Amino acid sequence: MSPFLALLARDMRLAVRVGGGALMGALFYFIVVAMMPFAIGPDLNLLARIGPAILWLGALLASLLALDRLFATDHEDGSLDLLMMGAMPLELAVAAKAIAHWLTTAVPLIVITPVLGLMLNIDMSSMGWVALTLLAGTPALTFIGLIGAALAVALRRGGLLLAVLVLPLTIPVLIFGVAAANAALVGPAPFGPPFTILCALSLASLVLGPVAAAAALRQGLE
Amino acid sequence: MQLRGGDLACERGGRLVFAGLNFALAGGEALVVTGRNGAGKSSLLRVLGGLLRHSAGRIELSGGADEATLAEQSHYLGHLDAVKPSLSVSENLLFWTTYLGGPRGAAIRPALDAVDLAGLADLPAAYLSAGQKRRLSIARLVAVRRPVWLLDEPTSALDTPSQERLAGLMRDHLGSGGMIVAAAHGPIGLDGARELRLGRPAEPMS
Amino acid sequence: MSLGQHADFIIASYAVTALVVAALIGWIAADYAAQRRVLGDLEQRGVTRRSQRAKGDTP
Amino acid sequence: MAVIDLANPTRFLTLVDRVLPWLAGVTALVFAYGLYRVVGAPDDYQQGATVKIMYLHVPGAWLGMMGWGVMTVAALGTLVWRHPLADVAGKAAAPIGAAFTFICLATGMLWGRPMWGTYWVWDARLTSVLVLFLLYLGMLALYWTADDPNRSTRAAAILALVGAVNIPIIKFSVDWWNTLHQPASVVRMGGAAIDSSILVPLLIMTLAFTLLFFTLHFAAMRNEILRRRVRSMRMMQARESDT
Repeated sequence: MSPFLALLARDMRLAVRVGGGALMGALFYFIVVAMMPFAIGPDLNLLARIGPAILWLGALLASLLALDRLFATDHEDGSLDLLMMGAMPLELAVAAKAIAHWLTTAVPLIVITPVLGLMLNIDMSSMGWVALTLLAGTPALTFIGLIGAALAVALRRGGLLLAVLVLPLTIPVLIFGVAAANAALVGPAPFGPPFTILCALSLASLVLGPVAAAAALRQGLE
Repeated sequence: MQLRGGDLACERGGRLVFAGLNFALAGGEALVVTGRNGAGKSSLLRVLGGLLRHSAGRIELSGGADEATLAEQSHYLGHLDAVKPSLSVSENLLFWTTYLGGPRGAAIRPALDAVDLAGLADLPAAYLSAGQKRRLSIARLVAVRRPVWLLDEPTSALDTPSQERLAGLMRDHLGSGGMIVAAAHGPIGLDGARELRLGRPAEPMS
Repeated sequence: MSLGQHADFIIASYAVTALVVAALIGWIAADYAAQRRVLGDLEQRGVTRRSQRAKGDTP
Repeated sequence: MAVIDLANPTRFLTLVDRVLPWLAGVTALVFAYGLYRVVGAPDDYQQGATVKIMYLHVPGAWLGMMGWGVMTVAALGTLVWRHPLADVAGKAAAPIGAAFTFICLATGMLWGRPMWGTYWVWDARLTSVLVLFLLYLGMLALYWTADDPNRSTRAAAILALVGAVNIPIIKFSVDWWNTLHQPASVVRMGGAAIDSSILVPLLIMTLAFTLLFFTLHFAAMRNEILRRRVRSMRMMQARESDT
């Protein structure tokens, strides 16, 4: 097994073992979305209209808050030092951790989206499209959040700092994600253009995120 | 194979930790770094391991694998054990062996035997005592062959038999041409090791 | 028995319930087997609990 | 005294080993009879055959609430009487209660589609069950993230008590919130008095599900005791290897 796959497998295993954070993101997402109608009111027509926005905001918050501990645990037990001394570039190690995090946090979140869609009265037949926008957009959230997680470790601060640093950077993802989801649900704008831009954002952050995060971790060496 | 540090200086948070440090180490030799608390023993090891930048001077490793950096040819044993409690003893070791580029599974068993943890291979690491975690961390040095060992107070948390076993491992490593740089307060069981004494830097930063 | 025009929903309800109950039973049975296996393994290695050594039966 | 005997986990294990097959057998028999009565039960004049979903939905709701009740009693047992089996009982009840709450929600949605024309309506009763489900998920998350059972039991016991105090407040708030927004056209479930031809099968099914709950709860408690035994033996193993 290559070092990349070994790290990916280790992080996924840690996430699903006792004490790991897998499903916690999906749980947070479920609760946030289920809370919205209490604030907005149970008007099904209104919920259907703003449903994609609620789902996307929930996914955004869940993705970012779950990232808080991504490097912190490895930093606290000394693993991060050893991760830096491998023959594999740190950028790849960081990417492996991010992919493992995406697979254990974002994928369950996408899987439960159709159920939440029912509760928000979103049309069943277009639910698949909304889930597809999340599938295309959440990698961007994870990889942008990665930078914040690395900065938080470098600065030795966690928690809300991560969200404050990263949330503004995710605005484009939110704009095009909700636009694509709305286009799929109600139209009249075509689904293609916003969805393509969403995919482009994900691909760009897939490259940019690990590079910036690795740089932040190296800067934080002390 | 030779490791040489010339005129090394290190600065942390605006404070000069050490400066003007010179040493040279050949294969089969050990260097014991001593000095009082805060003299920069740990910092020196982290500088050598590429985990901390040095503010001046140079570090050269000659005669090793050409394309690999010093960090990639070093084992670092710090104060923290890098052991994940929810993974079993062998899973922990297997991960670091694979990640640090060691041979496949075959090296796991002998390495655990070397630190006397073979009987606990399937136990989740959460159950290990501090000394056992330390030994699991040491097993990594045995499982993956790297020429330079950077050991930061390696005997801490170890009982006397384990300290003797570690001394044996270090002698084997030196015998096969490896190098050891160890920070220590007391004797670590290596005869004929050279000593590098860290004192207060000559003059404060202006 | 006729289930009327909404037969699908009735069948789906019973199917979901059966599935959840089966999953619960399966999980508990698998958990039991796993714990028994680990316990047997540990006993084979000669690991004892304090209580067994003290000849009492309070763990 | 019987209570003191049961306080001993080893004796409790022997008891479970002896009782569990009988309990499982009785549960299966009551289920068979209950399902037979359900098949024979008449349709509702208003809801037609979909009333058959009620035989799952109502027991689900009941056991979801009873599960939290079991956890509350267990929490008192942990915090007040320090009964050694109490936290085992509380931990074992959480996933089972959550599963029955899920059954209530899922069947409610499948019932709602033909009745309301949509799978989900923010109806006061369904919404309260949803909140209960969220509380259960929080409880499971608490057990899941704490690797040390000694620390998680007290935290879980406190959460169970806080939940028990809060559930009536939540129920009241949700009712109030719902009447504030109540759309006029929603057909409400249940309502009028139920005919005995429907009520009797419902009671039998509720009994069957309750027996199922206790069968599963006993088995899960046994697993939990074994898990703790494994834990203490592993600690011994780690300690003994050094001597």
